[in-house]
Amino acid sequence: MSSAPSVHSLWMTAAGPRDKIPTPHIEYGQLSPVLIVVGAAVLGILVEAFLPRRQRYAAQLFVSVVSLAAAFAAVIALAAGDYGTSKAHVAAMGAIAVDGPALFLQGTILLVSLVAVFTFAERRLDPQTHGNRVDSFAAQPAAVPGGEAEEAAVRAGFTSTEVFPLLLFAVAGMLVFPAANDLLTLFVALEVFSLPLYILCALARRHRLLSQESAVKYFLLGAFSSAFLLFGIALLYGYAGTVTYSGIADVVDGQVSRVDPALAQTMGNDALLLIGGAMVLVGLLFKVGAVPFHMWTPDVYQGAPTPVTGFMAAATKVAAFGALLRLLYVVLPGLRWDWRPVLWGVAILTMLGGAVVAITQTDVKRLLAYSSIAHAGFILAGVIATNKDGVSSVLFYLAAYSFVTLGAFAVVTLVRDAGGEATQLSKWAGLGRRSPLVAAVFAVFLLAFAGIPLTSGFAGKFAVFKAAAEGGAGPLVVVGVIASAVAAFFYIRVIVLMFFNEPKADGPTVAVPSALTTSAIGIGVAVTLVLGVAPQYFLDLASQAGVFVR
Amino acid sequence: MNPVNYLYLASLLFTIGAAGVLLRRNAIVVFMCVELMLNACNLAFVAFSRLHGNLDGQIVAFFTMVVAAAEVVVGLAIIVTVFRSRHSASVDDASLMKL
Amino acid sequence: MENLIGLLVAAPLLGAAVLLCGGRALDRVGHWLGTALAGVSFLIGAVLFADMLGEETSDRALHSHLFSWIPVGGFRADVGFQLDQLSMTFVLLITGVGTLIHIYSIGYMEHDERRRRFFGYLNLFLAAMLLLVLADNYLLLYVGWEGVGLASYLLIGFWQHKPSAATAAKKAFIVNRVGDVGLSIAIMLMFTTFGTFAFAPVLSEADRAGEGKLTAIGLMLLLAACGKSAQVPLQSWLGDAMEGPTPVSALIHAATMVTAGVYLITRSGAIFNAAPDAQTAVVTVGAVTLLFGAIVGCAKDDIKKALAGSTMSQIGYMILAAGLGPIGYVFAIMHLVTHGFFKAGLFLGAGSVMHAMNDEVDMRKYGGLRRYMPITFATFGLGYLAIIGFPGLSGFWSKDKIIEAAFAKGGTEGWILGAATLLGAAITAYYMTRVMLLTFFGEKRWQPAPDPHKTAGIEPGAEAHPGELPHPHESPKSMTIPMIVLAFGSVFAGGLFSLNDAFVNWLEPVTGHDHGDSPLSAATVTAGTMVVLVVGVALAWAQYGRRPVPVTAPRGSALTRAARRDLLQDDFNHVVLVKPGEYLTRGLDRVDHTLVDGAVNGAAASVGGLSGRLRKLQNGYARTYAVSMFGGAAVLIAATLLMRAV
Amino acid sequence: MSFPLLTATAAVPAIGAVATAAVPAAQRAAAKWTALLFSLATLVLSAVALVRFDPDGGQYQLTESHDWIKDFGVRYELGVDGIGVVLVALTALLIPFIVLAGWHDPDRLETPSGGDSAAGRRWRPTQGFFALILMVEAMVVMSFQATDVFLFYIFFEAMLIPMYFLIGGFGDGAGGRAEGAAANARSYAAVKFLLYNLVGGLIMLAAVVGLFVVTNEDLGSGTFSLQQIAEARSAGTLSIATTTERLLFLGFFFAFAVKAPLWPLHTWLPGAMGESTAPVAVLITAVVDKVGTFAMLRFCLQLFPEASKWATPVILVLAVISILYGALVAVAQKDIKRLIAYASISHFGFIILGIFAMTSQGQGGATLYMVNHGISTAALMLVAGFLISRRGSRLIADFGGVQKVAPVLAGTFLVGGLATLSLPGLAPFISEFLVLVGTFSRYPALGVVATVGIVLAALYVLVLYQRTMTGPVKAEVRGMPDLRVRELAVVTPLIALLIFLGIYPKPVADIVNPAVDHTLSVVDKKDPAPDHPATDAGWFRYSPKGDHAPGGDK
Repeated sequence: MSSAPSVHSLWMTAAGPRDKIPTPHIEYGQLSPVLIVVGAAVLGILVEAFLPRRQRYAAQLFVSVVSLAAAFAAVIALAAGDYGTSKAHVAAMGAIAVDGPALFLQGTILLVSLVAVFTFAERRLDPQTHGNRVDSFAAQPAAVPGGEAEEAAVRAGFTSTEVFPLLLFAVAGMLVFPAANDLLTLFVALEVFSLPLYILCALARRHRLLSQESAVKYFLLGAFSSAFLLFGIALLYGYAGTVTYSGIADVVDGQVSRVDPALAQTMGNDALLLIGGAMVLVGLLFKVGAVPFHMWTPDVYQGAPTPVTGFMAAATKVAAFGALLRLLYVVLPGLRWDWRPVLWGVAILTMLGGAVVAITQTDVKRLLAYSSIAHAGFILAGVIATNKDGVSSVLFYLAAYSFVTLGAFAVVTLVRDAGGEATQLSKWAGLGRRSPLVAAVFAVFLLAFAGIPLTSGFAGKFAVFKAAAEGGAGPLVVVGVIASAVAAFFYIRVIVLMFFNEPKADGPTVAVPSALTTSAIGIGVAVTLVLGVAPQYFLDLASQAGVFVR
Repeated sequence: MNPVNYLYLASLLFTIGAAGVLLRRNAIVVFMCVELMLNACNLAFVAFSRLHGNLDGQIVAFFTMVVAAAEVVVGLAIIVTVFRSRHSASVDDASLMKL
Repeated sequence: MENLIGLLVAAPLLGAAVLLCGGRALDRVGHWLGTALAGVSFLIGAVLFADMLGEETSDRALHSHLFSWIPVGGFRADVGFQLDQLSMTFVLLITGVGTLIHIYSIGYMEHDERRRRFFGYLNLFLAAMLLLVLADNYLLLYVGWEGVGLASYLLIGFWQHKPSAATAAKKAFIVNRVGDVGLSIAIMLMFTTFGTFAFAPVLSEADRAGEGKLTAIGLMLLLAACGKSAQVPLQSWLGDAMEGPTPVSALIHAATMVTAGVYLITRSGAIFNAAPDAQTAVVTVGAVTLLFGAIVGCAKDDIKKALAGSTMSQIGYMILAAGLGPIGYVFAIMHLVTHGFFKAGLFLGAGSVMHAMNDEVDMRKYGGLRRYMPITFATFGLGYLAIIGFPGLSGFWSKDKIIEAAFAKGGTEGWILGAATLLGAAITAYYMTRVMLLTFFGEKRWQPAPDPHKTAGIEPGAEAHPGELPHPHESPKSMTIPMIVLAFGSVFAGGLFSLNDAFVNWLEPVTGHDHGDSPLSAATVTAGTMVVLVVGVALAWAQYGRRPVPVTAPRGSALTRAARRDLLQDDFNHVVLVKPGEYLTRGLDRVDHTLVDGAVNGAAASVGGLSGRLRKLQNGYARTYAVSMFGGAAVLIAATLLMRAV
Repeated sequence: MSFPLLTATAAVPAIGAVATAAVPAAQRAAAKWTALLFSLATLVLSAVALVRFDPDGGQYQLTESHDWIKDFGVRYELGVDGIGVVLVALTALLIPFIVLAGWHDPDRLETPSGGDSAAGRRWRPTQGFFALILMVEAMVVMSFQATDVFLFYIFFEAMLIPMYFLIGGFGDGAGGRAEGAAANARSYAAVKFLLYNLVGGLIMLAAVVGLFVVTNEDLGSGTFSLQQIAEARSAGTLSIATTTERLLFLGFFFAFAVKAPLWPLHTWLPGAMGESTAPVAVLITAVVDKVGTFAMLRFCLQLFPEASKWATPVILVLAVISILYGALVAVAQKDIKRLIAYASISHFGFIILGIFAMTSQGQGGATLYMVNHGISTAALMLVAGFLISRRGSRLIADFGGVQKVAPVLAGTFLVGGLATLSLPGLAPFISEFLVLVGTFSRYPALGVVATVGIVLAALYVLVLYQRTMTGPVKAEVRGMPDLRVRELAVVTPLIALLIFLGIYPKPVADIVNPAVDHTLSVVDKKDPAPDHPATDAGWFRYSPKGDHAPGGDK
């Protein structure tokens, strides 16, 4: 990439005579994963528009599954074509990077979303209403909860199949997010996957007030954070005169002098750069749910429909950490000595904060929310390593963690009582007696969260700690193990509750799911154990994918 | 005049917006404050664009507007639903989930 | 010949194994089997003895190495036996008296349904005791040492349903354990000093080690001896040990086990010879104990306890003698043997009396029994004469020698020790006469048998008729014969040994002997002994022979009362050890719950509390969340700028 | 490559666990027999290993080595030295007895046929119980065989989970409390066990990571293989900075000290042993805890010799405290199992003392101690279990006069007790005495203090025996049946073994010694030489006084 100030991507052509405008050149093949998903999303909209209600569900399910699978295939193909390694480069005139991390994370996101689709489509758990199978989404989200309109919708057997296109849009955004190679693309991608998520949060069939509340909170705070992100972008732009990662990086490294001396002598120093970088960090840390930008997490996780929560918890983290990695490793490596100490603090706060507060939670979903915060802390430890191992270990951890999370939330959807999902921990007492299998599966996920050996959680934790230690963050590792010890306590508590406490008389029942959820959970368990026992292959994959293109 | 002043203005607007988010209860108003923050960013972009003498900033500003519009669509939809079910647009009323 | 040594131990061990593991099927023949095996090992002993007499004095010792036991680094312990004159003496004593007491027990335990196990234990004891005296190194000796402790534990507590018996057994074992600590430390010291703890190398090179080391070893060995031989300060268990069946008291707590300490010191002579301070300690312990035991013996009305006191005192004599070094070793052993005879005899007699008197043990409720049980009276009487050292009888020869040796120690030390031994002799004469008078002379003071539930099963042999006066009767042959045999021993053994110093010459190659320089001629000492003897007897006669004896003991002087309570030894232990111990254990238990455990739980609780407080921040208001974000952002920015500034 | 014997030894019980768990709910007996069979098969395999092991051969034998996780420098490396092979044998030996002794333990949890069928079908405590035991066996065996630190760590941690379920899931209803309260106490004990060990393990994890970093710096590629590290050390290519080494050592040692357990990290043990059923208690103290002491020998000393020596004084003092403290607190216990637990704490004190005395007697003794303590505690605890199951109570006060009604039970209990107080002639005496000698020869004062422990041991054992077995027969005890055939089958072999190893421990000692010598050479410590080495002068003959003055060496 040339480092001239007025360069770049498809949409940012320099002002000047018409003939200078270069014809944008886009490598459709290399963008195919994104394009497929977007296309499918649009198709989904059309389906909603034109197909009769009865057929939509099947059609949407088909479209989503096929498109996601296809996109995944495309990613594989790219990876096989060495786009992850030797042929890695920046596509779409500098907008999107096609390199190892991008492909690895896109692959992960696609698989996760594929599994998530299964949970979205599950229709066996809720008792049939008026002879219609129903899923976990409101019949008519616009209708007032408990109003006639809703009654009617339910009676008519409406279902909001719109969730599938929404999911696909979100996925599209997530695919771009970690691959974005300039700040604008980053911002757009962020919004593209955030907005559908806001809506999805509001669509729960049961506990609709909670659901809507979570949506509002998520939306407002999300918008707030993206404002920070955007302002940061503005400052960075002001500092470097460009929004492309490479361009900024060059300026940071001092290869290119800053454009405007006037600005220079006013600002005097790197204030713009530092403040800008910090604010962009804020935006991303919000998405990964790091303390103190985490407070939305528990409420949103609790209120959102559980399948959505699972999807968010898994996929959003992957995408956000991908973006964070790229930003720190590509744009700001020159600034390492400024942001590392700050992130140290954030990581420590996040690990301890998440673990400690989780101890006193009484709701499964909130518990998992806090555990996800703690895990964000562990991953940050890997990010801070700022070495090749750091990247690969984070990639591996993300892959491992996302499947465990998805599986765990899928199990949560199974445990139900009259009011829908029974998420109060107290109700889980004696689950191990009622249905040992489900309890055992959940126990496996919890143990993986706790990082017990022979589960993916352990391999991941070891990987990031190892990287951190190599990166000279030994103390962080110590804090990490302490936090894990604290965290272990509440995972154990749940296990105790399930196995050693007497079942309550009015305890919840475990719904028998259809093949969809079953397979989702099955995949979760499988990945957990495989990555735990034989992680080598995936570690290799991650370490091959560990290099960012610039 | 010193272009930096635009920057100061932008930051001022941004801060005002942020303060609004923190202080106002009405969801709509909060949301408007967010929009204000976004626009502060726009101002910054444009100012910088002028300084640097390239158009990137301005183009970003356009994108921002689009995104903001999209946010309005989604945001209003959500807020309105909540309003209908609760008959209140106060953010503080939506606090069933805590601890 | 060497191989026979192994058999010596193996025979009773086999008996023990068979009797203890074999089921009720063996109940009929168990006792015969046990007795037979004891006899076998006695025969083997005899054969070996004959063989040994055939050898030259210089190389009479036999040695048989069985197998390497514990080889770890420089630490090599073997299982090997050595049979020299010293061991041989013990072998004959143990197997001989042991066999007799087996026979006695056949009759004595006739009515006990657990007789088979009783004989099993007896055999176990024989095996352990033989191992103790035959071992060729200290560690193997230690095995026998604790083995006899175990046997004594089992036998004292044989009537376990009686809490007192169980407690006595436990007490005996634990007090012995204290002694064992001494033995183990002594062995460790030997290992660190000599790199080995086999008799031969250690003893032959003992004096090459520094005197300090040797003194330490000596003192530790002494501690061990005190435990096993009930010497002050570890004497307290012996009295209670009388809870056991009488044959046990006779065999273990009079004739053999309690003398193990003497064996240990004599065997380790080379060490003590080179450690004068240790020797001083030994003689002191001996002197104190011989008086202590004697005094206790005077005050007891329980016939067995009185005899126990006497045992303690007599062993005091032996220890004292052993402490004198080469002057005394031989006589210590000699007295040990003779004492074995007459004390065993006395106990068996006591047992026979109790057998006749519905297990009444209080001598004040005996009286005038000589007419009813002549044999018992005769044998007991001979034993009595022997122990007080009536001229010509065993006790006379051995004790007299010890007193001489004590004087021969020379210097003030010699005078003090001599005086102590003489005094002891006087008291011995007194209390033994007392026992004699109370039991066999005077008028009948028999009381109706106490109602059974008190004595329930104390001696199942006794068919007690509540409310009836006892009908004393002579005991069955199986019991009288051993008593007679032992009586012979008590009468003639001493004389035999002293015949042209037979015993001295016999042991000298092992223990060495030297005459020391007595300030007094042998004649003088003997005369003195006679005098104190007469005084003692006369006193006792004046007190118990002339006037009738009250059935209930008079309050008595402070000393008497103290002596009845074993000179307050138990009270002392209770105050100094038991109570504080209880407080300590209970306290530690509480500490374990509150402090050690509490610390951990406290930490956990505090984390929980913190969690609870942090949790409150999550108050559900979106604006609060926004604040935290905003604040966080501010801090983040500030920090970044700060990083650059510094 | 030859038949992977060690892998098989670990795999068989693992497979057995799966098989047992797979047995349908109806056939409980089948599950029990399956478990027993597999445990016996393991025993056979371990016996083969014991035979194939050549004491004079290389340090690690029957080795297997494969790549596992290259990125972590982790290899699947198995191998046993004398210590490892013996402990594997011990484990394999004890498990069948544990299974046999626990034959009826899970029955009380079986839902009565009246219970709702669906739950009844899925809830299979019997299968679970025995499957978990086998799982633990597999993991313990693995951790004894692993010569790769990481591999060891994995199983060291993983074994907590099945143990945790065993403790929390299956108690004897003998606490004298309502079932609810009992359940709470159980899960409290289980959680405590898990958290203590998990925290220890996590701290160790930090150290493991550290080890990787260190090796990675010096060797280019991080490794956990003991051999490689040892070679690198000797070649001088690997040199760990003193502070680093000490920190790493502490990280490792902490985990092992929790597992062992060493005062003051012991408080999880009494709860765990008290609340769990007797066989599980045996599993904890006789098998699982041995991994801790074993790991001190293999990892702490061999990876961090310098740091080990640096820490020795403190550890020795703690060990001695454990000895006395455990014994004293044991005396005050009212609950049979808790008493035995505290006794075990005292014994572990001896083991650790022996290990860190760094003499061949000390370490050899410590290793023998691990074996003997395993057997003796098993004997004592299992008999205690039989006793408790008869009376339905663990409280000492509820017994009395048992000896009269159940003499065999009492007899075996006494033998177990005597072994516990290490009576000469029984196996534990040898190990205990070796440990004491080993300690004494280097630290006389500590040796003496520790020796006091043998008195206390006598105290708590005999007090226990007296209160339960002797005295007048309690009403509730009347009609208590004596040991049954199954129970005799459990106890007799153990007692026989105790006696045999007490009389002829040489075979074991010969296997262990070379390994111990190697460890000592790693920490380069030599046994202190005697002051006046005495040559065996054939026969002692008294030579009259005066030939040589006392203390002739002066």
